[in-house]
Amino acid sequence: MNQNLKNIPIIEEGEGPLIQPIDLDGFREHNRKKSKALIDKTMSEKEAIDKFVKSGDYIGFELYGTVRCPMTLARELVRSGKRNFRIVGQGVHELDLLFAADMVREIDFTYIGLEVYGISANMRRAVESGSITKLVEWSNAALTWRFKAASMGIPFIPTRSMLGTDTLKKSAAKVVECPFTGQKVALLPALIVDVAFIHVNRADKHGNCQIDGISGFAFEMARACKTLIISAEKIVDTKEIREHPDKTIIPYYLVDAVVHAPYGSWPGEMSGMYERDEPHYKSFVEKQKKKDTMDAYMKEWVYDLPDHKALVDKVGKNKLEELTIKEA
Amino acid sequence: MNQNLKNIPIIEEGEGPLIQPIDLDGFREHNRKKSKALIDKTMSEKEAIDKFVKSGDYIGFELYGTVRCPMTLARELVRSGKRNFRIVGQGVHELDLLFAADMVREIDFTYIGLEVYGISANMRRAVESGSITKLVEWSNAALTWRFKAASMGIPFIPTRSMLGTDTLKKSAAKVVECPFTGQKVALLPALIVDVAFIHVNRADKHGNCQIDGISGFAFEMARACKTLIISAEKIVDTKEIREHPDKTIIPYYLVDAVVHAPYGSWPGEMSGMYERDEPHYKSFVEKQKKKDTMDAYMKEWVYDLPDHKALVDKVGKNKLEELTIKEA
Amino acid sequence: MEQKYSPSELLICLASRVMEDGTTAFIGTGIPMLAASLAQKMQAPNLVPIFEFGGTGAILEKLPLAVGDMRTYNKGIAASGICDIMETSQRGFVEFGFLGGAQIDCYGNLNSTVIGDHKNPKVRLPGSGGGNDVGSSCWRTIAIMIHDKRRFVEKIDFLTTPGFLTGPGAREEAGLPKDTGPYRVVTNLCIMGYDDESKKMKLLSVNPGVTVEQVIENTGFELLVADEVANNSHPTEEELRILREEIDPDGLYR
Amino acid sequence: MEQKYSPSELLICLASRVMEDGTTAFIGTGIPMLAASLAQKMQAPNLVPIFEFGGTGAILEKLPLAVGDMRTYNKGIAASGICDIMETSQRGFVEFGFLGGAQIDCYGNLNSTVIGDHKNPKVRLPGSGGGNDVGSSCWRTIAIMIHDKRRFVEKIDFLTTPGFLTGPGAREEAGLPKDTGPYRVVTNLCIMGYDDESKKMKLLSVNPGVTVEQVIENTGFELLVADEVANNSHPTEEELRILREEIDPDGLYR
Repeated sequence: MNQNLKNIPIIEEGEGPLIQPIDLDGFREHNRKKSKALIDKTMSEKEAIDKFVKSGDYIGFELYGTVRCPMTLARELVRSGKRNFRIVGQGVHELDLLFAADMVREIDFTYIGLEVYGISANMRRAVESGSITKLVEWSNAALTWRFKAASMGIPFIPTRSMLGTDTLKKSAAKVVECPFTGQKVALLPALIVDVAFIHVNRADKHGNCQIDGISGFAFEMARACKTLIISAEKIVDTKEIREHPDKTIIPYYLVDAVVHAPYGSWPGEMSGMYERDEPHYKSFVEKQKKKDTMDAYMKEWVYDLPDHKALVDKVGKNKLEELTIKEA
Repeated sequence: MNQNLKNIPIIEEGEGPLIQPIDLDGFREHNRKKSKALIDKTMSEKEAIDKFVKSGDYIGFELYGTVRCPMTLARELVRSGKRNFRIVGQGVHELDLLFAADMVREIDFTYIGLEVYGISANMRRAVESGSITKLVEWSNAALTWRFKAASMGIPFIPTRSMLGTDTLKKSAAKVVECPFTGQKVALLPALIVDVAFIHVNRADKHGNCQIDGISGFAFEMARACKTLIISAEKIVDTKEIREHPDKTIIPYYLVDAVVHAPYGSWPGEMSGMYERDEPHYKSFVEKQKKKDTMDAYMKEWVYDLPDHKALVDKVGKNKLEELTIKEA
Repeated sequence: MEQKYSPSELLICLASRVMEDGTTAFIGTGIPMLAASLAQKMQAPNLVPIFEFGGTGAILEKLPLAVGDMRTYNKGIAASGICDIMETSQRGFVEFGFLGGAQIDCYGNLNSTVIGDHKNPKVRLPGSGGGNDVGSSCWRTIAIMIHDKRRFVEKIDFLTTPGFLTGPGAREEAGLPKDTGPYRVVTNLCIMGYDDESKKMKLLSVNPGVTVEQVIENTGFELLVADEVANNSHPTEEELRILREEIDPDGLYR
Repeated sequence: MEQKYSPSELLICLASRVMEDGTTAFIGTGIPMLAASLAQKMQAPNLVPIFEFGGTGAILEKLPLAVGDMRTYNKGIAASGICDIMETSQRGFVEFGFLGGAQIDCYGNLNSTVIGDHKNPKVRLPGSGGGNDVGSSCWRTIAIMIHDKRRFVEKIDFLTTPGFLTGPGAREEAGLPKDTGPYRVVTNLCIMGYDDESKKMKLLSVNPGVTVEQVIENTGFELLVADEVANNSHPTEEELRILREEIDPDGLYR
């Protein structure tokens, strides 16, 4: 053993709490118990939410904005009445619904907004009213690297982001001097979510998933969660998966439930399949600005619809076909 | 700022030297200067080696064993007469040739061998004779995670591998107490190689690459090197790349040279394209056991052949067609 | 013969002209998307747009509406994920990065997190998103802002995204990558850069019809002024035609 | 009516029988590949073979010759890369791992690095490869060894891959994941496990025709012996038929 051992100085510590504690050995134990058999995991949104989500869970949605959103799972979650969730605040449209339903208590926050359409009024009402009790800041990459650390089975990952800023001060990162280079780096603690929701282009009944186009942080989040609920535009035969194993981004053993959800990202878009429903989204943007109109939106588009089929019927076949991308 | 700052104890330090120093800012500066324009980078093996490799460089080959090997680049490197390389000892067939030509001086070692055919006699002769001056031990994952750290632009990455072993003692890793969990982890220093060689199924002239089947550590090594030389079974039009951007594993701006090398992995295999030349490999296995027969092999299969075309002619069209996988 | 144009169109053209051919640029939602698209069709056909959720090297034929949408990798070079993109930037591959915010100070530090106290905010803003990462690891960042005293302030309420922090040497001292930092601020009034020595914001050129005094009046901190303040030219007919006919035919940004 | 069989065939059958259906197993080159293939065709049709360079869930119709070859993801569930696989194991998803080495001690620690001194080796061995990783992060590891005193030694020359290190609690103390470690040692003479309390190797069952004394004679350290030592059965006709006709028709491992 080297005799010149020294300590690594911790130069700064973010004030933010670790909303979700890190327990790598507990995560390993959980993963060990997950079934490795090729069983049928298809079920409805309601069955998946009933079975796998409980109030107070730390939950995460992928991807971003209105792109490849597991909206049918988000709506069912709202209808379930479960609440007091801790969440990753990573800018997904799903959160607008959760805020409107007052289901969120603690947030690891990076960006919550409507992109080109501005600030999320639902988020503002939730945060400014004090109904959010813990709010910890991160950069977008930092949050994703926290998933990456969990996905690697390690307790933290270094970064050169966030240094020198209030973003770091209000995070739970720690700044240390690198024992190899002497330079300062921020250490990001691993983030293991209780339940993750990911929408994909194709899955088989066991949960083997393929995604077209950008993969966002699906790879990382799928490997950084204890329970993974997949919704998929298409359910394909496992043979199709086995023909192109290099297209599998999420292998079945990570997955707990597979929900068949055609147009599942509506009103958002799905790579290569359909475009965003811009008129609907614009009307949402207007309605979300005030609580009463947002409540009416929630009633009309979430609470009054028993399931995704009812929503598809309400949106209408013509509208959905109009959004569908025609093969070139 | 938190007032309870403490130090992170370093519990153990590997005795091994850092064969390749970590300079993240120098790496950034180098990457900034690489051309981002879509220029034609196709050239011969000889041009690529002449232009981009110098004696003493730290070099790395991907993938493993006899799978997807940039053999035409390895043979040209031997013929170039450049030497005193520092290498990643990650079990690729290319190294047998480099050892036989006495071109290696320092090794970050994880596995060098012939898999089911046993120990590499070339490696044994090099190490046991003392011609290797520095030899540092790592696990296979540890070495790849060192690439991953470099590919992320960070100075180190933690792992739970290597703990408690002599592998760690003879590495350059450091064991610390995690400031989030209190558990011990090993920190692996980033590894930035000077020149990396990767063989792919398809590339365009700019260097955009696609790989079929397993990707080994191509993603990581392509992002953890200063210079990247690609050999490709097929050169395709950039239009084909742009039609499926989600298949690009190595984007062009990482790449310095693109070499068209059909059957470039021979005598190894290429996913979906051709099988290993088992009779040739078996004869190599026999010949490598003794120095004189190995020298004769090198003369016949490397030195006496001016380029890859000569090798293809020598192997013979019939043999190569026999190895080629027929479309189902 | 100059055409009429909107303030947004001017901002887009000014931002577009800053971009150099054969470089990489981190593109955020809104004006940077139009600016990058315009640059590709003008002086920078080899501009490589990079979007944080995975799109690299798209041909920006249709205007993306979001940083993750299909247009961000339309005929692209690669479509990967956020980690790959952010790590590519952390490794030093991304030259330009666009930023925005509710407040900016003289060192180019940006606030997009909160107005008022963090715990009891007056206005909760959307947060860092990729902003902090872009500001940390891109070589040169370009802020696009509406120019007024509430936005250009002595002290920002929250330092979301690093500019030069507290001044010369502060970025390196904090551990941020060497030689990185703010490069330009493009506003509806002017273009500013930073003084090499003091790292403080400095007026470089004013927009058509804008005076130096107007810029100073609308800036809440002491603004340095270049010895010779240039005049930014109007959007050209060609720029406006491309913007209106090709990039934004629906007039979302008119 | 027992058939004749080779020592390799016996080893393959014994190793195969250890594997459980519906579990994951890290497969290395050689005997583990045949054992996994045999297990898939016998008691463990849902065995999920995992290969370190990226193959997951292959149907092992043809015998792979290397841990990266096309057969390691033949009709597989996924073909990714080494990081994904090693991280999957580090996250606790891999139940079984196969190991080998030149030396093993009573705690199941393995040497595959060097015989003699590290700096001036008598024999330089191939090195850890994925061995150390498998030994660190799989839940249960199975060593496959030729049984003799030069290999089963009091003190190994180099601790490449962790077994129980220095005994009870040592793995956890070193930071290795909780509840992991050596499970079985399968040799040409017997199958051994480990004593729950002392974590020392313990003889569980002997191969056909082998006595407990023979095992002890060929072991260089004090071997614990189970109260009741079972007898391993011969390879069955079915096992041999599958091995010879389906898995290894060329007789590479006869």
